[in-house]
Amino acid sequence: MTELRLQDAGTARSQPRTGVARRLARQREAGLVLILVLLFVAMSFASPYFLTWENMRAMTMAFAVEGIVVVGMTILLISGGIDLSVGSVVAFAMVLAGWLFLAGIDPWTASALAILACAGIGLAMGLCVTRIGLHHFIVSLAFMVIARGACLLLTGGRPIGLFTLPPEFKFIGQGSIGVIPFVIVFFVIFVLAFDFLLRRSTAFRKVFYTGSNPKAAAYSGIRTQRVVVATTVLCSTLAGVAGIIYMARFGSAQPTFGVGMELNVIAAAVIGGASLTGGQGTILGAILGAILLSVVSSSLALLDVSVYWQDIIRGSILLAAVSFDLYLHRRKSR
Amino acid sequence: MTELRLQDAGTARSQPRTGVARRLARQREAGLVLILVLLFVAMSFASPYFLTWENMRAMTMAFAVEGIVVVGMTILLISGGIDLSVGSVVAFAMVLAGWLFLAGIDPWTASALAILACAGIGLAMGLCVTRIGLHHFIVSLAFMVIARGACLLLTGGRPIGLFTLPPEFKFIGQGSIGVIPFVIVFFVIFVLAFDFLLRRSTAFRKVFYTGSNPKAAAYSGIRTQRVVVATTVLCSTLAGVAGIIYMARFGSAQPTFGVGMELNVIAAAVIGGASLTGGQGTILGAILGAILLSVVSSSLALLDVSVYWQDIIRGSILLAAVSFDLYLHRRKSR
Amino acid sequence: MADDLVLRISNVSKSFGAIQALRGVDFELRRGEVHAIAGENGAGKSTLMNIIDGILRPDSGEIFLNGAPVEITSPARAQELGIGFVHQEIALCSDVTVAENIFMAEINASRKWFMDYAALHARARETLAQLSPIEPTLLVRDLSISSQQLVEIAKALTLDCRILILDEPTAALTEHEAQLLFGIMRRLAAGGISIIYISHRMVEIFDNCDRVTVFRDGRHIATREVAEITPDFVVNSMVGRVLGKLYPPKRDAAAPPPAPLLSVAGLTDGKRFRDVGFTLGRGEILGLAGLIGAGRSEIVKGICGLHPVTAGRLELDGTELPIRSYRHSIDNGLVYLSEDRKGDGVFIDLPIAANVSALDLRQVSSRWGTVDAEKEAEQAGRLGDRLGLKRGSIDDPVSSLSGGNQQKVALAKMLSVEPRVIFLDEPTRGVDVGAKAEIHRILRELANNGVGIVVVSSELPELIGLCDRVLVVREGLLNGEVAGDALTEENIIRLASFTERTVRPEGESLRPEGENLH
Amino acid sequence: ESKFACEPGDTYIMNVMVSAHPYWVPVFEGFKQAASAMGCEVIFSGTPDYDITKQIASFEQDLVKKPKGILLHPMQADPFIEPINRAVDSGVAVVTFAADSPNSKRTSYITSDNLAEAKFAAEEIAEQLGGSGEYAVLENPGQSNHDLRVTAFIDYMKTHYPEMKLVGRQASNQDANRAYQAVQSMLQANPNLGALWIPEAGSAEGAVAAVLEAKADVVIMHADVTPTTLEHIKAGNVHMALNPNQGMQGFMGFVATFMAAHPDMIDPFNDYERSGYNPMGIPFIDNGFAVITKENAEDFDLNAYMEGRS
Ligand SMILES: Nc1ncnc2c1ncn2[C@@H]1O[C@H](COP(=O)(O)OP(=O)(O)OP(=O)(O)O)[C@@H](O)[C@H]1O
Ligand SMILES: Nc1ncnc2c1ncn2[C@@H]1O[C@H](COP(=O)(O)OP(=O)(O)OP(=O)(O)O)[C@@H](O)[C@H]1O
Ligand SMILES: [Mg+2]
Ligand SMILES: [Mg+2]
Repeated sequence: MTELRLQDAGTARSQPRTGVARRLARQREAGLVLILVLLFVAMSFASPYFLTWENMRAMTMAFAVEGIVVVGMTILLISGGIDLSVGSVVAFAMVLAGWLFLAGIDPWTASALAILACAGIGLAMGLCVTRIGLHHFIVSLAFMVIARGACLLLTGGRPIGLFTLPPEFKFIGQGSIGVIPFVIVFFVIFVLAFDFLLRRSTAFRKVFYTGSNPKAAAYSGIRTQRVVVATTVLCSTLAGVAGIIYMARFGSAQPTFGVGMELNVIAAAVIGGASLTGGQGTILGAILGAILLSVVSSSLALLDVSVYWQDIIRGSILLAAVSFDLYLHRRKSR
Repeated sequence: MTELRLQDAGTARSQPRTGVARRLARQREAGLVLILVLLFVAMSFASPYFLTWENMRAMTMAFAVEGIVVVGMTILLISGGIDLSVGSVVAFAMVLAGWLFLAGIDPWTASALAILACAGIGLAMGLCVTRIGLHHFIVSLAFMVIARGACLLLTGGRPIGLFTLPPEFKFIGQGSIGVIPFVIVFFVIFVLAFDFLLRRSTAFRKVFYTGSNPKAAAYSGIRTQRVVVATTVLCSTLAGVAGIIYMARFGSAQPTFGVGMELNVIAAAVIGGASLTGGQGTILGAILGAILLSVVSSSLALLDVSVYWQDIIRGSILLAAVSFDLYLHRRKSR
Repeated sequence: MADDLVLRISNVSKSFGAIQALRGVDFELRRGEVHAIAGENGAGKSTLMNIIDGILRPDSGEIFLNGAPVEITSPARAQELGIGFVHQEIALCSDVTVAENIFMAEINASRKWFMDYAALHARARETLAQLSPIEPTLLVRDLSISSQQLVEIAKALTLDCRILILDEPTAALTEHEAQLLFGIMRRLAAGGISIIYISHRMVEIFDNCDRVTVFRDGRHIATREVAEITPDFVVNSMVGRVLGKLYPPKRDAAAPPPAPLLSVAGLTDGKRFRDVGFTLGRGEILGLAGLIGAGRSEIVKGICGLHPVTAGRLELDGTELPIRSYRHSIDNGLVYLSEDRKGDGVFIDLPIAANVSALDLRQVSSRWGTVDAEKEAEQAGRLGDRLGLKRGSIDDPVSSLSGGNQQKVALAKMLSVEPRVIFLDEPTRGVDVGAKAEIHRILRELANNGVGIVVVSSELPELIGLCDRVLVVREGLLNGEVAGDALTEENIIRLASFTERTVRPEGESLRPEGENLH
Repeated sequence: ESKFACEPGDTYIMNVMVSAHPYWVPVFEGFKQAASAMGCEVIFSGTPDYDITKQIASFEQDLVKKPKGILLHPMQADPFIEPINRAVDSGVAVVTFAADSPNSKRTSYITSDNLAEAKFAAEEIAEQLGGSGEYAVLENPGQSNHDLRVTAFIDYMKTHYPEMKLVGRQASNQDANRAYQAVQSMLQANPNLGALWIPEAGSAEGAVAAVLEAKADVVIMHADVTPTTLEHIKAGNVHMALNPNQGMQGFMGFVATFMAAHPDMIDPFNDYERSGYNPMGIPFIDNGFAVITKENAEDFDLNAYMEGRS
C-alpha cells in the first residue's frame, strides 16, 4: 500500500494495549516528548531565564486553561466530530457568568449556570448533527457566530469588569497551593483523569468505536447518535469550564475573548495524534501538542525575536515537529 | 439505518446524470436558489433600497473576488483536501506583487511572479501532504502562519500604498465594461468555466475519483498524489489571483488582509454541497453558498439591524438555510 | 512451451513487519489458461496478486512478463502491461456513478478533454448486461454489496488486458451471477487471455479452471492440472492434513419438530419486502436463499432493528418482542452478522481485541466500568483460536489481516456474546475450507445448545449442507420453503427465479410451491 | 431659522468596522448629540467583521440610502479611495475619523493625535523611571493607529531618553491571553523590566494579570480603557491610561460632516471656486485625549455613562 496517499498514516492508535503494543503506543507520545526535550535543551542554552521555576510556571499557566478545551476537542475529534465554536463558547461562559454575577447571583451559582448553558449549546449542536443530519463543521460554525453574538448582546460589546468577585472565587484562577498555582494543579489532575478514562473506560471506548466506523458501531449495538451528542456536549461543557477559569484569572469577562482559539486547539490535538476523520487520538498526545505550540510561542517571546519573524518561525517549527514526529513514528512501527 | 449518524447524508452528488437523475442533480442547487429567492423577496419587502442596481452591484462586489477562492477551495475539498492558508495566501499575493511593483517591476510581471509564488506555496503544501504524509489541515495551518509572517516581514506590518499603479492595471479591479464592473464579468465567466470543466472535463473527473476513494482511484491507475498536489496548487494559485484582483481594486496591499477568510470560504463550499471528506461538491453550489452568506450579511447591514443582534441572526439563518436545504434535498431524493 | 508463459514469478518474498506473507514463491501462468489459486486464509494469495498489480513491492524476487523481467511499480504501470485486477475487497468510488467507476481506468488514460456521458452510459449498460442489469447512472453508494461486486467485475472486463486476476469474485455473488461470470471467463480464456482465479470453493475451481496452484503459509506447495487431481488433494495440500467432513450432521429429521423460538409475522418495510412470516425453531438452522437483491439482507436487518420496518410482529419464546433498536435486540439475544464486512462489520483501524469485544464491553470490563485489557485480549485470543484466526499480535489493527481472517474477527465478535438467535449474512464469505468447516461445526454446536440460527447465503452448497430448512425469497416475498430431501439446488433456484416479474395479487398465499416440494 | 440645522429627513450615517466594538459607543453618542441639536436623523452602520470587503459593501449600501453625509472610519486608507470618491462625486459628504484615507476626496479628518499620545506616554514613563531603565511594548502589527502609538513612542524614547532601553517588543493582537503569555515571557527574560506601553486596553488586561502574577514592579501605561483596566488603575496596578476624547470625536465628526454637506454656507478667502474643492474642508481636527489616573477613573465607566442612554 506504499503507493497510496498516507493521509492519516502517522496518527496514533490510542487503544489500550498490552505488552509490546502498549510500549509502542507510549512511544508515539515519546516522539513528541523527544521533540519537546530537544526544544528545552536548545532553549536553555539560548536563554539563561528559560530553565527557571518562574518561567516554567509562567509557560504552564499559558496553556493550562486552553488545555482543558484541548481535552474536550480531542474526545470530540475521536468521535468523528469537530467544534469550531469553542472560542466563542469560552467567551460566552465568561460573559454569562459575569453578567449573572453582576445581576446579583453568587459567583458559584452563576458559573454553574453558565457552564450549564454551554452544555446546552453543545446539546443543540449535537442534535443538529444527529437529528437534522448536518455536518459538525457547519453546525459549529453557525454556533460559533451565534455564541459570539450572544456575548455581544449580553455586554453591548463592552468587557465586563469583575473586580468585585470574592477572593475565594478568584482563587480558582489566581490562587496557589503552596508554590503551585491552583490552575496547574487542577489541570494536571484533570488531564490525568481524562487520559485514564479515555484509555480505559468502556464509555469512552464507545467513542473510539463510533469515530472509527460509525456504521460498524451501530451494527455493534452502540447508539452512535448518543455518543456523538455526548461528546459534543462534553466539548462545549469543558469550553465553559475553561471560560469560568479564565474569568477568575483575569477578573473580567471579554466578549471578544478566544477568537481564533479553535484552530489552535484543533492543531494541538492533531499534532498529538488525533485524526480528523475520527477514531484516533490520546489526551496525553494532545496536551503535548498544546505544550509544544505554547512553548514555541513563549520561547520566541523570551528570545525577543522580531514580531515579523515570529510567525514564520512558528509555522516552520510546527511543520518540522509534525514531520519529525511522523518520521519517528514510522521508523518505530517498522 | 435509522440508528446511524447521517453525517454527510445531505451533501450533493455532483456527477452528471441523464434524464430524471440529471434533473434531480440540478435540483440540489435549486434548493439553494429557492432559499435565495425567498431571501430576496423578503428583503425587497423589508427595504426599498434592496432591489436597486447600486445595492445589487455592492452585494455582488462583496463576494465576487472571494468567489474565486471558493472555486479553488471547492475543488480541493472534492479531492479530499482542505486549505486553511487561503486568507494568508491572498494577502501574500497582494503584498508580494505590491512590493515587487514598488521595487520597479511592471505590475503585470509583478503580479505574475506573485501568483507563481502562491503556486509555489501550494506546491510546498501538496508535497508535504503527499511526500511526508501529513494531513492537509495541519500543513495548511502551518503555511497560514508562515505566509502571514511573510506578509508582515515584507511590509513591516504596514499597508503598502499602490497609488501609482497604472490605470490599465487598476482596471482589473476598478474598471467597468459598460455599467458592469470588470470584476463581476470576470467572476461570472470564471465560475461558469470552472463549473463546466468540473462537470465535464476528464481531468477534473479524476479529482472526484481521488476524493471519493483514493485507493480505488489508485487501483484504476490514477496518480492520486499528483491529483492532490495539483488541486492544492490550484487552490493556492486561485487565492493568488484573487489577491492580485484585490490589489488592483484597493490600490494597496495589506498584510493583514483575509484573516479568517478560510472559514468563510469553506463554509460557502459546504453549504453548496461540498463534502469535507471528499468526493462531492459543485462549483455552482459553492458559489450559491457564498452568495447566501454574503447576501445575509449585506441585508442585515442594509436593514440597520443592531450589531449586537447581527451575529445571532447570521448564525441562525446559516443553520436554517442548510437545514432547509437538506430537508428539500431529502424530500426530493425520495 | 516457453513462449506460452505469459507471467512467471520467481522466488518472491514479502513481509509485513514480523509477518512473513510470502516466502520465496514461484508461480507460472500460461496463455489462455484459467489458473486457480487455493490456500488457507492468510496464505498469501492476495499479497501475491497485489505484487503482480504493483500495489505492493516485493522484498525480493523477480517478475517476468512474456519472458522479460519487469518492475511493476504501480497499478497504472500494471495496466499498461495489460494486467487487470478484481480486488477481494471492493474498492469503488462510492460518490461516483456506476458507469464512471467501470470506465475509470479508461477515463484516466483518455486523451480526450471532455467526457462523453451518453456514450459512457451506453457502453456501461452493455458491459453490465453480460452480468446483471444494473443502472449505470446510479451512484455506487446506493448499490448493495453484491451489485458492487458485479460492478467491480465489470470494471475489469472493460480493461484491454492480457492477464486478468479475480480475487474471490464470487464471494458475494449468487449461483446465477457466478455462472454468468464463469461463462465470461471461459470466453476470455478462449480468446487468449490468461486468468488467475482465487476461490475457496472447490466446485468452482474444478468446474472452471485448467490448473490449480496451492499456497500454504506463504509457500508454494503444488501446481497441478485440475483434470489430474481431486478436490481432496487440493484441500489436503492447503491445510497440510486430512480434513474431516465439511458439514456437521443435521438435526434428526425424524425427531419431533423443535419448539418455536422466534416467530415473525407480517414483516413489511414498505419498500424492499412485505408480509414476511416464518418461525424459527429452537436449535434449528434456517437458511434464507434468493437472488441478488431479493431482499434477504433487509429482512433479517429488519428483524434486528437495523432497517426500518412499517409493520410486523416478533415473538421470542412466546412473548412479544417489539422492534426498537439494534441495542434492544442485542439485549434480548438477537445478533446480526453483516454481509458488508468492511463497511459495517469490523473497525478496520482498531485492534483485533477491541473489535471482538465491541458487542458487549461489560464482559471484558472490571467492576469500575473500565476495560480490562487482559480480559479483552484473552477473549479475543480464545475466540480467534477457535475460529483458526491467523494473526500477528492481538493488538494489531484488523487492516493487517487477510480478507478471510477479517471475516473471522467479525464472527468472533458475534460469538463473544451469548445470543439466543443469530442472524448471519454470508457468514463464510472468503473463509477457507478448513475454517468454514469449523464455523459450520460451531454453528451446529450452538444450535444443539438451543440457539436459533438464520443463515443468509448465496452459496447453495453451504445452505444445503448446513441448514435444516431453507426459505426462498424472491423480490421481497417469501416464495417457498424446502427441507429434507427436497433441499436441492434445483428446487432453490426454481423458487428463487420462478417466472420473471410475475405480479402476485396482495394477500395470496405465499408458498404454494414450497408446500409441493415437501 | 438657522441654516445650521437639517431639513426634515436629512440623514447622516456613521460607518465603522468591527461595529460591536465598545470604542464606537461614546463616539456615536457624541455624533447623536450633535445631530439632535441640529434636528438630523442618524444611522449607525458598518460591518461587525474585521473585513474590508464587507466594510466597503456596507459603505456602498449606505450610499443607496442617499444620506447627506457619512462619518467614516475606513479600515484601510487606499481601498476606500474609490468608494469615497464615488460618494463625494454623487453628492454625499464624507468625513473620516480615527483612521484616514488621505488620498481620497474626503472633506475632513478628525482623530486624536496618536503622536501626541505616544509623546505623552513616553514622557510619563521616562519620568516615572527617572530617565533610565528598561521598557517593553506590546503591539498589533497591521492596525495603523496602534502601530503609530507604538513606533512613535519608541522613536521618541530613542531620541529624547537614550538611557531608556527597549528590551521587548511582542505582538498581542488585542488578545488578552496572548498579551498575558507575551508579558510573562518578557518578564522572565528581563527581570529588571521597568515599564510597559500598550496601545490598547484589551491586551492591557492580560498584561496586568501577568505582571501581578510575577509580582513584578512595572509601570504600565496603555491607551483606551475597559472596565477592568479602570479597576486596575483604581487599584494602582496600572499607572495611567490615555483615552481619546471619543465624545468630541463624534460630536465634531458630525459637525464636520454637516459642514461638508453644506459648503454653500461659507464663502472663504481662497481658491475653492476655481479649484473646485469643498471649502468646508479641514485637513485635521484633533479631538484630544484624556489622562486617566486613580483620581478621575470613576468618570470613565462606560456602563455608568450609557445608563439611561441607548
Ligand atoms: N497490510 C498488512 N499489514 C500486515 N500484515 C498483512 C497486511 N496485509 C496482509 N498481511 C498478512 O499477510 C498474510 C497474507 O495475507 P493475504 O491477504 O495475502 O492472504 P490471503 O491468502 O489472500 O487470505 P484470504 O483467503 O483470507 O484472502 C496474512 O497473515 C496477513 O495477516
Ligand atoms: N440504499 C439503497 N437504495 C436503493 N437501492 C438499494 C439500496 N440498498 C440496496 N438496494 C438495492 O437492493 C438490492 C440488494 O438488496 P439486498 O442486498 O438486501 O438483497 P439480498 O437479497 O440481501 O441480496 P444480496 O445480499 O445477495 O445482494 C439491489 O438491487 C440494490 O440495488
Ligand atoms: Mg485474500
Ligand atoms: Mg444481502
